[in-house]
Formats: sequence, C-alpha cells, structure tokens
Amino acid sequence: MIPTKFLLILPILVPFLTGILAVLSWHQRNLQRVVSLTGSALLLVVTLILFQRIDRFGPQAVQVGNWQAPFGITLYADLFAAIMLVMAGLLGLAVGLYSLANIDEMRQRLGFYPLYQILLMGVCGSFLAGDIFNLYVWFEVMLIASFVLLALGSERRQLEGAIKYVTLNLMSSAIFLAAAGILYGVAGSLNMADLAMRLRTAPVGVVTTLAMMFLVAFGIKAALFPLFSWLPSAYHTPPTAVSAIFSGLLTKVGVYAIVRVFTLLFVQDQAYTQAILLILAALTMVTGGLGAVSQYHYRRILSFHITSQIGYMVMGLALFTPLALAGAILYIVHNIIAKTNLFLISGITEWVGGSYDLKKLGGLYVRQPLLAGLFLVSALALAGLPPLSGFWAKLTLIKAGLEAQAYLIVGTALLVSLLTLYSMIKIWTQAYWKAQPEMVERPLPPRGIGWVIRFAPVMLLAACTIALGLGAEYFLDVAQTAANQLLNPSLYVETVFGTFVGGMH
Amino acid sequence: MHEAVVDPRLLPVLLSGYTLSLIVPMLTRLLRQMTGWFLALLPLALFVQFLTMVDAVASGQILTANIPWVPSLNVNLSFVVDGWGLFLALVVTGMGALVIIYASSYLQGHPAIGRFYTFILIFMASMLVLVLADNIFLLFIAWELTSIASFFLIGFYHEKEQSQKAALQALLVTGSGGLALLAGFVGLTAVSGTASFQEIQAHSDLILQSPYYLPILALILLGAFSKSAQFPFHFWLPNAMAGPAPVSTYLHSATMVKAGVYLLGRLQPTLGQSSEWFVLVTAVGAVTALLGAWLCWQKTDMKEILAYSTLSALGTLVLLIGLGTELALQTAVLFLLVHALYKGGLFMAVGIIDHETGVRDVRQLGGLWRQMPWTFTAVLLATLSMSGLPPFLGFIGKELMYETALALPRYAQLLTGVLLLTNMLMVTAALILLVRPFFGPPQEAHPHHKTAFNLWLGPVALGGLALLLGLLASTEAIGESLVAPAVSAIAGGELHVHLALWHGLTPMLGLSGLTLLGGVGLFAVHRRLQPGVVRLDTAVRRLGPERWYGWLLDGLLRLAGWFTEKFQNGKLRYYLLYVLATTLLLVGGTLVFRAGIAWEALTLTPLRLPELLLAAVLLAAVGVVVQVESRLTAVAALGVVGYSIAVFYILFSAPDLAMTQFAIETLTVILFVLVLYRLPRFDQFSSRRTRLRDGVVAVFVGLLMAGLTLMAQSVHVRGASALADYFIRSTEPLAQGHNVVNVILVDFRGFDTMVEITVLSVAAIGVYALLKSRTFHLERVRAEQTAVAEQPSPAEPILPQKEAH
Amino acid sequence: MEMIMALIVGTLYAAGVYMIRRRSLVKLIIGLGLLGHASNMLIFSMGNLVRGNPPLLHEGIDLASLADPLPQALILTAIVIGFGAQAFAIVLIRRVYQRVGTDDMDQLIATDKPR
Amino acid sequence: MRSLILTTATRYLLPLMLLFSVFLLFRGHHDPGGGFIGGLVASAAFALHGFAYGMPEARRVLLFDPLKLIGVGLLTAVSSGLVAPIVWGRPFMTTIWSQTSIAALGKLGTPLMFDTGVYTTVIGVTMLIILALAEEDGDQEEEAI
Repeated sequence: MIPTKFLLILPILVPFLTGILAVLSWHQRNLQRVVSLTGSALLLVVTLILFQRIDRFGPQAVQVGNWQAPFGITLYADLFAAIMLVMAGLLGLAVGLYSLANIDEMRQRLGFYPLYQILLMGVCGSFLAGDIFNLYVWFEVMLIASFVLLALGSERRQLEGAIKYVTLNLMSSAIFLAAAGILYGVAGSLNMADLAMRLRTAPVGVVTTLAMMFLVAFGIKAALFPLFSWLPSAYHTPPTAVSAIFSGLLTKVGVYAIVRVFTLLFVQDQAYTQAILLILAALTMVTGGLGAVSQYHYRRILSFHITSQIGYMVMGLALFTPLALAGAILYIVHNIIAKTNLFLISGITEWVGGSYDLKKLGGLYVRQPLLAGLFLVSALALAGLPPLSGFWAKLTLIKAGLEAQAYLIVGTALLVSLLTLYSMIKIWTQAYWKAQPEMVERPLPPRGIGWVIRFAPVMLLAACTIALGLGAEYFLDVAQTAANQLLNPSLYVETVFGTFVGGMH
Repeated sequence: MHEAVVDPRLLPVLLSGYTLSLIVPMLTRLLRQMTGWFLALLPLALFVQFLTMVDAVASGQILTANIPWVPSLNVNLSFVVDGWGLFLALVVTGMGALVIIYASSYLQGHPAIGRFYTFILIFMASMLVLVLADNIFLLFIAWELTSIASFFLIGFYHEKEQSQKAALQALLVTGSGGLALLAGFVGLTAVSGTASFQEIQAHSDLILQSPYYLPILALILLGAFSKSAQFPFHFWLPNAMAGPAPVSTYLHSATMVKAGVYLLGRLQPTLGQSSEWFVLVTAVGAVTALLGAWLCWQKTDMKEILAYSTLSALGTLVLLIGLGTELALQTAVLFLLVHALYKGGLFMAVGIIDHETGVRDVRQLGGLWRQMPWTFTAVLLATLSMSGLPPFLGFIGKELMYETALALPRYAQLLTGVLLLTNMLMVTAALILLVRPFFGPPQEAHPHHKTAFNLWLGPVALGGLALLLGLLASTEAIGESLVAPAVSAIAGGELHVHLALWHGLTPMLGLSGLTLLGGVGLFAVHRRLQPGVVRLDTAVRRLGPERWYGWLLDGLLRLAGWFTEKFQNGKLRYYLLYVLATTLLLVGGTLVFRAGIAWEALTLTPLRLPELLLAAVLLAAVGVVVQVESRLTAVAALGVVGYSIAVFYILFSAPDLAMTQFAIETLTVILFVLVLYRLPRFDQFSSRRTRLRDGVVAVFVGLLMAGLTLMAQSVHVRGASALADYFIRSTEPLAQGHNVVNVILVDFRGFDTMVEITVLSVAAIGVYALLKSRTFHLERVRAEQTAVAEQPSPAEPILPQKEAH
Repeated sequence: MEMIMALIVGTLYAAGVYMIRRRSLVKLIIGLGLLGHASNMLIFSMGNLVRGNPPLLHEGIDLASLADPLPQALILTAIVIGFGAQAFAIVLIRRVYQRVGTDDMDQLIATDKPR
Repeated sequence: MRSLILTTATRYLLPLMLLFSVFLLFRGHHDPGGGFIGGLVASAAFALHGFAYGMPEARRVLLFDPLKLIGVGLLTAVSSGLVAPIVWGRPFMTTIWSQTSIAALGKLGTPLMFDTGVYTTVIGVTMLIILALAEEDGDQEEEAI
C-alpha cells in the first residue's frame, strides 16, 4: 500500500514524468506513443487508488517539502478533488488512446505527447492545490500547455481561435494573479486552510470584493456568461482529440476552483455572492443554449453547450445546499464524460462523413449504426433524458432548486434542457438521419486498427454514461459525501493542519 | 380495502421487453421473416400472464414489487398491479402482439425492420412500466422513454423531411410537457413527502390544502395534456401520422397517447377533488373532443380522419375523467377499451389499404369490398362499433356516456350536448371510412395483390373482439373482472359494475338514436359541405396552436441567431470589453458599495525624490507606449518601463527581482525586435471616438486596480507578517541558506518553481512548434508545387491537413 | 509612497487595458506586457515597502527590518511565467500575421461565423 | 556581417560567461543569483557565440539538443524532489543535506540539485527559442491558406 503522503503527489508526478520522458524521446515517435499511453493508463490507476483511499479514510493533505502549513505548499484532496482526479485519469486515457489515431504526424513531431501530458499534470495539480498561489501556477501550466495544443499545427482557423483564447485567458491570469496578491496583502497567507481561518476576521466587504475578483478570474476559465466568448471561438478549431480533452477538463477546472473558493474561503456574505452566482448561472445556461441553437457546425454546437452546462454546475453551487452541491458534482461528472465523448464522436463523424458541417453530413444512421447509437447515448444523456446520467444530475438540481424555492432558476434550467434536446436532435437529424447529400461521396474507412483506436474510447465513455445512469445511487451517494465535505470548511482546515508529521528535520 | 401481495413475477415481466430489444439485431439475422412472429410471442405471453392476474386483482388484491434503485432521490423500481394498471397493461400487451405480427408483414423487406422491432419493444416495455409503476419518478422515466421511442418511430422514414419535422415536433411538445411534469412531480413529492402513488393518494388532504396545489396541478396537467394531445397541444398528433401504420396504431391511438389519460386517472383521487381540476380537465377535454370531431369529418385522407377522431376520443376520455363521478370513471375505462379496439383495427385496416393500393384518399377509392374482403370485414366491424351500434361494445360505451352526462349535478345539458355533437360527427366519420372506399364504383387505385394473413389478422381480431365483448358485456368477465377493479382503483372503495346491452327505453337510448340520425344526415350532405368547411378551417388554422408552435420555434431561432451574432461577433475587443465590464461591475461595484478604502488606516511610507523621479520616468514611458505611432519606439518605451520597474526593485530591497527583471526585460525586447520588425507598422484602425471610449474604460479599470491596491493596504488582518517572520527566521537554521528569496524559491516553495520551469519549457516548445510548423507547411507547399509544376494555375488552393486519416 | 505605487499600478493596468483593446495585433501584445508589469507591481506593493534591507541574512543584521521576501518570490515566479506566456504570444502573433496577412483583429472573425 | 571584435571577444567571453553562470548558480542560496539567472547568463553566452559564428556553431558548442536539455533539466529538478521519498520516506521535495561541506561550494543538498535542474532547463528553453527564431524560414513564401 502506498503511503498517502506519496499517493497524493502521484497524480502530478505520473504525467510530469511521462511528459519528461516524452520530451526525451522527442524524435522517436513510436516510443513517445507508448510512453504517453502507458503514462495515461498509470494516471488512471493512481487516481482510482487515491479515490478509493479518500472514499474510505476521508480527506487527505500532504505538505510538499515537509514544511509545516502554512509555510510550505500544501496538497489537499477531499472526495470532490478525488472525483475530479479520476475524471482527469479517465479522460486522459480515453482521449490519449483516441489521439493515437487522430493526431497527425506533424503534430506528433511538434510535441503533441509531451504537451498532452503536461496539460494533464496541470489539471491534476489544480485539483490538488491547497495553496492559492500554487493554484495560480497550476493554472498557468495548464493554460500554456493548452495554448500550444490549441495552436499546434498552425492552421489558419486554429491561429485565429488561439489569439482570442490566449488573450482572454491571459486576462484571466492577470486578474487571478492580482487577486492572489491582494489576498496575500489582506490576509498575509497563501495557504487556503490558513486563509479560511484568517478571512473570518477580515472585513466582510473586502473579502467579498476579493471573492468577485476570483469569480471573474475563474469565471473566464469556466466560460461563464459574459466571459465565455473565447470558448466558442477556439474549441472547434484544433484536432478532435484536443477539443475533447479541453471540453472535458479545462472549463471544469475553472468550475472546480469556483466551487473550492466559494465553499472554503468566501462564505462570509453568502446572500450577496450566491445571488450573483445564481444570476450568472441562469444567464450562462441561456446564452449557451441559444448559441447552440443558432449553429450549424457540429463542434460549435457542442462548444456552446459546454457553456450552457457550466451554468447548471454553478447553479448547484449557488443554491448552496448539500443536495444542490451534490447535484452540481454529479452534473460535472456526467458532463465531463458525455461532452468529451460527443467531441470524440464528432471526430469520428468527420472521419467517416468528411465534414463537421451539418449541411454536408448525412446518412450515417444507415451507414454507421454503431456510431449513431453511441452518439445517441451521449446526446440523450446530455439532454437529461432518463435513465441516462444527465437525468439524475438534472433531477437532483431541480429538486434542490425547488426545495430552495428558487423557481426562476429551476424554470430556466428546465427550458434550457429543452434547448439542449433541440440542438442534439438537430445534430441527429442532420448528420445521421437525413439522407447523405449527393455531393459528398466518400468510401467508408476500413475497419482496421484506426477504427478500433477511435471506437474503443468512445465505447468506454458511453459505457460510463450508462453505468452512471443505472448506478446513479452509488454516484449520488459519493457526490453527497463530497458535498458535505465541501460544506464543512473546518474539515479542510483540520486536515491540513492536523497531518503535519515528522517535526523539524 | 386492498390487500398488497408481493409478486416475484413482476420485475422479470416488466424488464423482458428491454432485454429482448437488445438481441433483436441478432434475431432478425437469424430468423429473418419469422422474427415478427417470434417477437410477438413476448407480448402474447405477457398478455396471458396479466390475464392470470385478473382474478386476484378483481378479488381486491394488488400485486407489488419493490427494488431500490436510487433511494436518495426517492426513485425505486416499485410496481403495483391494481385494476387500472392491469387494465392498461392488458391493452398494451394485447395490442402489442397484434401490431408486431401486423408490422412483420407491413414492413416486410424494409432494411430497417430490425430497428423498428427494437424501438417498438422498448416502447412496449416502457409503456408497461409506465402503467404499473408505483413510484412517481419511475413513471416519469418510462414516460420520457415512450416519448423517445415515439420520436424514433414517427421518424421511421427518416430521410423524409416531413418525418423529421413531425418527429421533432412530437418530441418537443411532449418533451416540454415532460419537463413541466417533472417539476410538478418534484413538487408533489415534496408536499406529500413520498414518491409512491399509493401513499400520495393517502395524503391527498395535505396536497389539496397546500399553497403549492395550484402550480403542481398546472404543471402536471401540462404534462398529461401534451402527452395525450389535448387542446392546445393537439397538433402534434395528426402530424405524427408520418410514421408507418403499425406505429400510428400502437403508439398514437391505442397506447402512448393514453398515458396522459392514465396519469389523470391515477391522480384523480389525489388532485381531483377541487373545482380547478374539474373546470380545467373537463373544459380541455370537451374542447378537444369537439375540435377533433369537427376536424375529422372534413378530411379525405383516411389516416387523417382517424388521427382527428383519435383526438376527439382522447378529449372525451379526459372529459370523463375530469367529471370524476363513479359513473364517469366507469365510462372512461370502458370507452378506453372501446376506442382501442375499433381505432386500432381501423388504423391497421387503413394501413393495409395504403400498403396495397398506395392511396389513402377516400376520393380515389371505391368498391374495395370485393377486392379486399378481410379488410372490409375489419372496417365494417370497427366502424359499427365506432358508430355505437348494438350489439357492439361501442354501443354500451355510448349509452354509458349519455347516462353519465345526464346524471351530472352541474352542466348536465351542456355536456350532454357536447357529447351528442361529438358522437354524431363520429358516426359521420365512421360512415365516410366505411362507405366511400368500400362501396360505390371502383376507382383507379386498386390492390396489387392479395392481403397477407399477417396483415388482416390484427384488424379482424380487434373488430371481432369489439363485437364479442359487446355480446358478452352483461357477463361478469367484463364488468366485474375488468372494469370494476379499474374504476375502484381510481375511485377507491369496492364497487360493482353491471353492463348490459339493453336497459329498456331510456333517455340514453333516445340520444343514441338521435346520434345515429344526425350522423347519417351529415354523411348524406358531407360532400357538399366539405369545401366550405375546409376553407373555414384553413382560415382558423392560421391563428391556431400549430402556428404558435411555428412562431415559437422561428422566434427562438431568430432570437438565438441575433443573440449569438451580438455576443459572438468574432471581434476580440468586444470579448475583452465584456470581461472588463464584468470586472468593473462585479469587483468595482462590490468595492465601492460594500468595501471601500479605509484611508485613515493606510500607513504611508514617506516620499523620496529619486523614487519620484523614477516614477515620473516610468509613467512617461507608459505614456509613450500608448501614444506613439512607431512600433519600435513603443517596444523601446516598454523596455524603459521594465527597466524602471527593475530599478524600483533595487530601491526597495529586492536584488534578486531586479536581476531577473533586467534579464527578462532584455530578452523580451530582443524577442520583440527579432519577431516584430517584420510585422507591419502600427496601424490606426479605430476612430477617435472609439479610442476615447476605450480610454474611459481603461481609466476606470486603472482606478479600480489602484483602489484595490489601496484597499488591501488599508486592511491589517494579517497576524502581522507571520509568514515573512517564519521565512526570515527559519532560512538559516532549517534551510541552510542566507538568501531568503532564493530559499523560498528552491525550498519552501520549490514546488512552485518546479511548475514554473515546466511552464517555461512548454512555452519554449510552443514557440518551437509554431515556428517549425511553418517549415512543415512550406515543405508541403513546395512538394505540391513541384507536383503540379506542369499545370499553369492550380485550380484549387490546397487545403491544409485537417486531421490524420 | 503607497499612493505613488497605487498610481503606477493603476496607470499600468489602464494602459495595458487600453492597448489590448486596439485592433492591432502588435498593440495587443504590448498591452499584455504592460498588464504583466502591472500585476507584478501590484504584488510588490502588497509587501511593506522597505528601503535598502534586502532579505539576505548577513552577520549582525536586524531580522525585523528586512523586506517581506514572500512577495518577491511570488513576483519572481510570476515574471518567469509571464515571460513564457509572452514569448509564446509574440510568436503566435507573428504566425497569425504570416498566415492571415493582416494586422487588423477585426478581420479575424472567421471562426466565429455560424455555418 | 560578423564583426572581428565580436568574434574575438566571444572566443574568450564564452568560457568566462559560462564560468560566471555556474558561479551565480552556486551562490544563489546565499546571495542574489541562482539557477534561473545563471541559466540566462549561460544562454546569453551561447547566443553571443551564435551571433558571432552563426547558429550552427552555437548549436555545436551547446553539445546537446535544447529539447534534451529541457528534458534533462526537468528530470533533474523532479529527481531532486524524489530523493526524499525514495531514500528517506519523507514527503516529496523534502530537502536532504550532506553532513560534510565541500570547499567553495558549501554543503551539498537537494536544493542545489534542484537549482541545477532549473539552470539546465533555462538554458534549454532559451536556446530552443533563439535557435528556432534564427533558423526560421523566410517571410517570402506563402503558406497554404
């Protein structure tokens, strides 16, 4: 059994070392592929072990460098973090496998695999950070890796998208950095557990001002309305594997950070902050939904839906009841899997149908029934139809919303789910049902290894979506435990300050 | 009181359909044309299974099964077989068997017949779950599944645009209703504290007195009405007839559309004791009944006639349940069966005519009775039942209807009138269906071959059943065993139902006669009236609910387009503006209105001249950067800003920072010069006004950040500087160093540094990849150019690689 | 001095924001540079401004008078990260110019047009 | 346009600057300096050499592919953190110091190893950027749209 103090660092070290090995084997592409895939598989194993440990023994913290908190850097993982880490591991493997077929030779030679691993490292680090500046640093590593992955290949549309993506995300970083600096100026600490205690004695107005700064900074990353514009500009431009991993993990890191700081640090003026979160959540849902309805491009529809669904997650946070938070967590998990899978499916659709443009697609229900079926599983889950995963998340949120008497947001959530259904059906009708437009005559790709590499991860994720739906009780139970941990900040503080071992060295 | 008995058969029975649907693809390959017969064995077996439960249920038992699924959300696999559920389960399975057999021939040779079977089985299983679920959310799940199955079945001919539209419309309308229903269900369970129908029923007082009664009622009615195609949601149903005949038969007349009726019946004892319920449900039912009947006799497409008459029947059912008297419920139960039998048969028969002749328009058909004797038999039996002639079951249904209406304490005349009118029009419709295609001179369209046994089996069986049950109505089997338990499951208490063909000379009999007379009369003149009525109808339709749907959808699309155009116009500076405005609003607003700066708490360090001069240089350099026209000067000025900052670091005790800043600044300037000198000059793109406006925004942002800086400095929460003290005091003894900043970087917070150099490495790889990609692209272009060197002008620009193929 | 620092911070942010909202690619990158400086100066003014007492531990020094080393360490990290991001952004902009052939940001809207 | 002064100066400057960079690396723990600054100085030396003799020559003097340097540097940094968990069972990045001190260097410990990793990485990073920029294809040719 791996001691927890090592286990907690492994989700960072595994992709880091994998990335370094991939850099060192820069010119041997096949070696890189083996290294990358092995690393991804290992990451999933590690995160699963970590999840199981935390599920059984509760939140864990480790002090990097063995410096007592709040002086060193703390890594902290509660059940929420562990869930997110498992998601990173799962996606890392699924998309990693898919990328073997999807990423072309040029991009491989320009460093796709190292970048991919470093991106995973940044994501995992963000989930584990127990120190606000360390979180900033993780955000940066994730961000810069995503910049490069987005622009890798330098197609014109990629570059155009990248400009917007880079600029707005650097804005977010600048605000985050300023906020972290001011937080240090106000409270004199960077350790989040320490801050949680110190901020209790700080003037409420000042803390709330800081909360708003963090909300804007993380809101950009999470693509909240009206800070989301970079996402639909950029997410549809790189190769599918890149879109998929972005859609699954990056915005969710923003949501994770929002949830973290608004449950741990900024709980002083809840009426005010929750009201703002609620308004943003509603607007985000609507904007994304409308955006998706207006599009005719497969991946752009999916991109807008990322935004709309972030609204649901923030809604769960804004309601701030255990059930609502559990709903948000369930929603995140469901959405990560379903949305990533849809992106992967969009890639296969392009592969067999020759386009992302819905007007040029068609006839795939007849020609590719398996693909169509896999699309349906994820799309209907996304639209929240029972008994798939999205239904349970939606039901939980609606129940929590009605219990909290937040009728307006519940109404919005329900209406937007109709918009989701509409746009998913649009994709279905156009790409799968409709007869194939005559102008595009493409021979079907052979069912070789490329077929297996593409379909295997999609099937894996579809199976996860189904399992999440049929086994909802287990996942809801876990989500509720995670939510209760989140709503109990003193657990965080005790865990961080209670686990210092070994005294001075 | 009912006695609950756990029945282990239930779960396998209910899930068998799903299981079977999974292996359909394999079966179709294995059994080919026999698949239909094989698959029909399942509903048949289930039908028999349910028949064996009839006696137990009639004797007052209810059969249950309960398996926890998601108890945290009160969602469990709990089922209850009571009279009402069992009654519908029999309809669902019985019709299911006939429809599958029928479809095996109707869709014979269609490449997608396997998918048809899959969806029809999923539908059937879901429908069974729906009518037997005790858990309210389980019902909802099944409810949504039937909508989805219906979507795929309506869109069976999915390459036709009309099918796509109809399927989408049905899904959106019933889906919206489903969402309302979900909200209503959540509310209902919240108020009653349970998700079991049995227990909810026991808490009906609690619900009726709750302030949330009305919203809950409204939401649930929205769900039920949209599913059962009540006015103003009725329009999706006629359009749904784009599906193949077996689908119309099974989903859109016999079973799925009855789900709303079923739910209303199920909740009648809970929600039905209010005048709101009475008014809403009765009125909507009555309007739908009349509307359907009125629309149906003007049509000439047989399937359309059936569709609208189905609407009418659904309206009648809803009306009866809204009335809620014992007699009304009894009528509703019986009429449901009556309708399923004759309408199912008619849909199949019309399907046969369509299948064999390719025509559904009564104007192009004639004299078919000779050529299609079996179909004729079926239609004859069904239409007679539809017209309510003795000794058919339809007659008993109609008599009961009038009896119910006449016995009403309120609105008796009005509702009798409504029912009379509806039934008259039904008679006319029945006559149109029977007389025009089958009698009269043969027309051009004629059957191409003999009708297959599989095809006529269903309709003839159903028509025969309508006759047989009518003849047997006075026996116990119908009234006491089937109808009575169903009614008592809704109304509660034990009751007896006695059905008979002959009640003596009653007012009801008179009304029946009147109905027939009126119907026949209208039939006699209907051809002359039709054109005028159709014109009128078209005019009214322009304002009808279907147009509302169109407007809503168009409006939504336009709104979405407009909104997205506004917010996602591709121009980065607007995106930035949104971010800045949000920051100003949220952060600035909070700072000004909730925090503020404690000026008196600011500790000010005295000013010194060199620092002031330095600040002046820095600010001047910033001014140059912003204003200058030449990019090289701007870069140089930016360098000056950086170096001034480095000097600041020196002055304020940060030598490490200063060194790094100097080095980095130099590198940045070099990079700028290397990279940017090949870029164009600074161009002035924006107008003076834009610049002024941007300037104002920028000033506000500056003020905000300066304000935040001062705010932070005016707060002194920090346990003085606990961290700084610790670092300064521990660096030597614990970290073996003297340069505290460096020790923080490599030891206390070395982890940050490790990530930092990773960032740097990735950035370098990024620079490398960006620059190298040009080499790759150029190599490709050169290769292409040599390849097409002979051709003077390449016709198409070469696309960049899209993805690895 | 705190007021002067606040003025500098505010001016740098204002100038940075103004520059990134221009339509010219080159100005955008210069604006990002200014924003980086602004954040660093902001963090720097979060530590108490101490003259001539760098956090270097030499014999006989008064430990209480030293400048707060933590903001310095944070800024060092931020400078380096900022440099990485900026280097990438500079080259990115160059590549955009090479491929698209315009310096006008308003022309770069192809990816946002609904198709 | 290589100037004679630059080429002559660089010949002597390169070793001196490299030596100085190593000096900065080692003294960082006690005085201003450290791996980062050291790495920058070393890269400046290589870059100057490149300006004087051409980039292929700089690449030759560098001995290693910059990408390899980056990899090795990162690996060194992370390995310094792994010493404690693997050898002593302490948390990641716990510092370990040698008991004896070596002349001119002082005590050896994992922080120095870490800083060496930083130093190596920074050289790799800077040289990767500079070499890529210097070896870039010209602007004249059009890429495919």
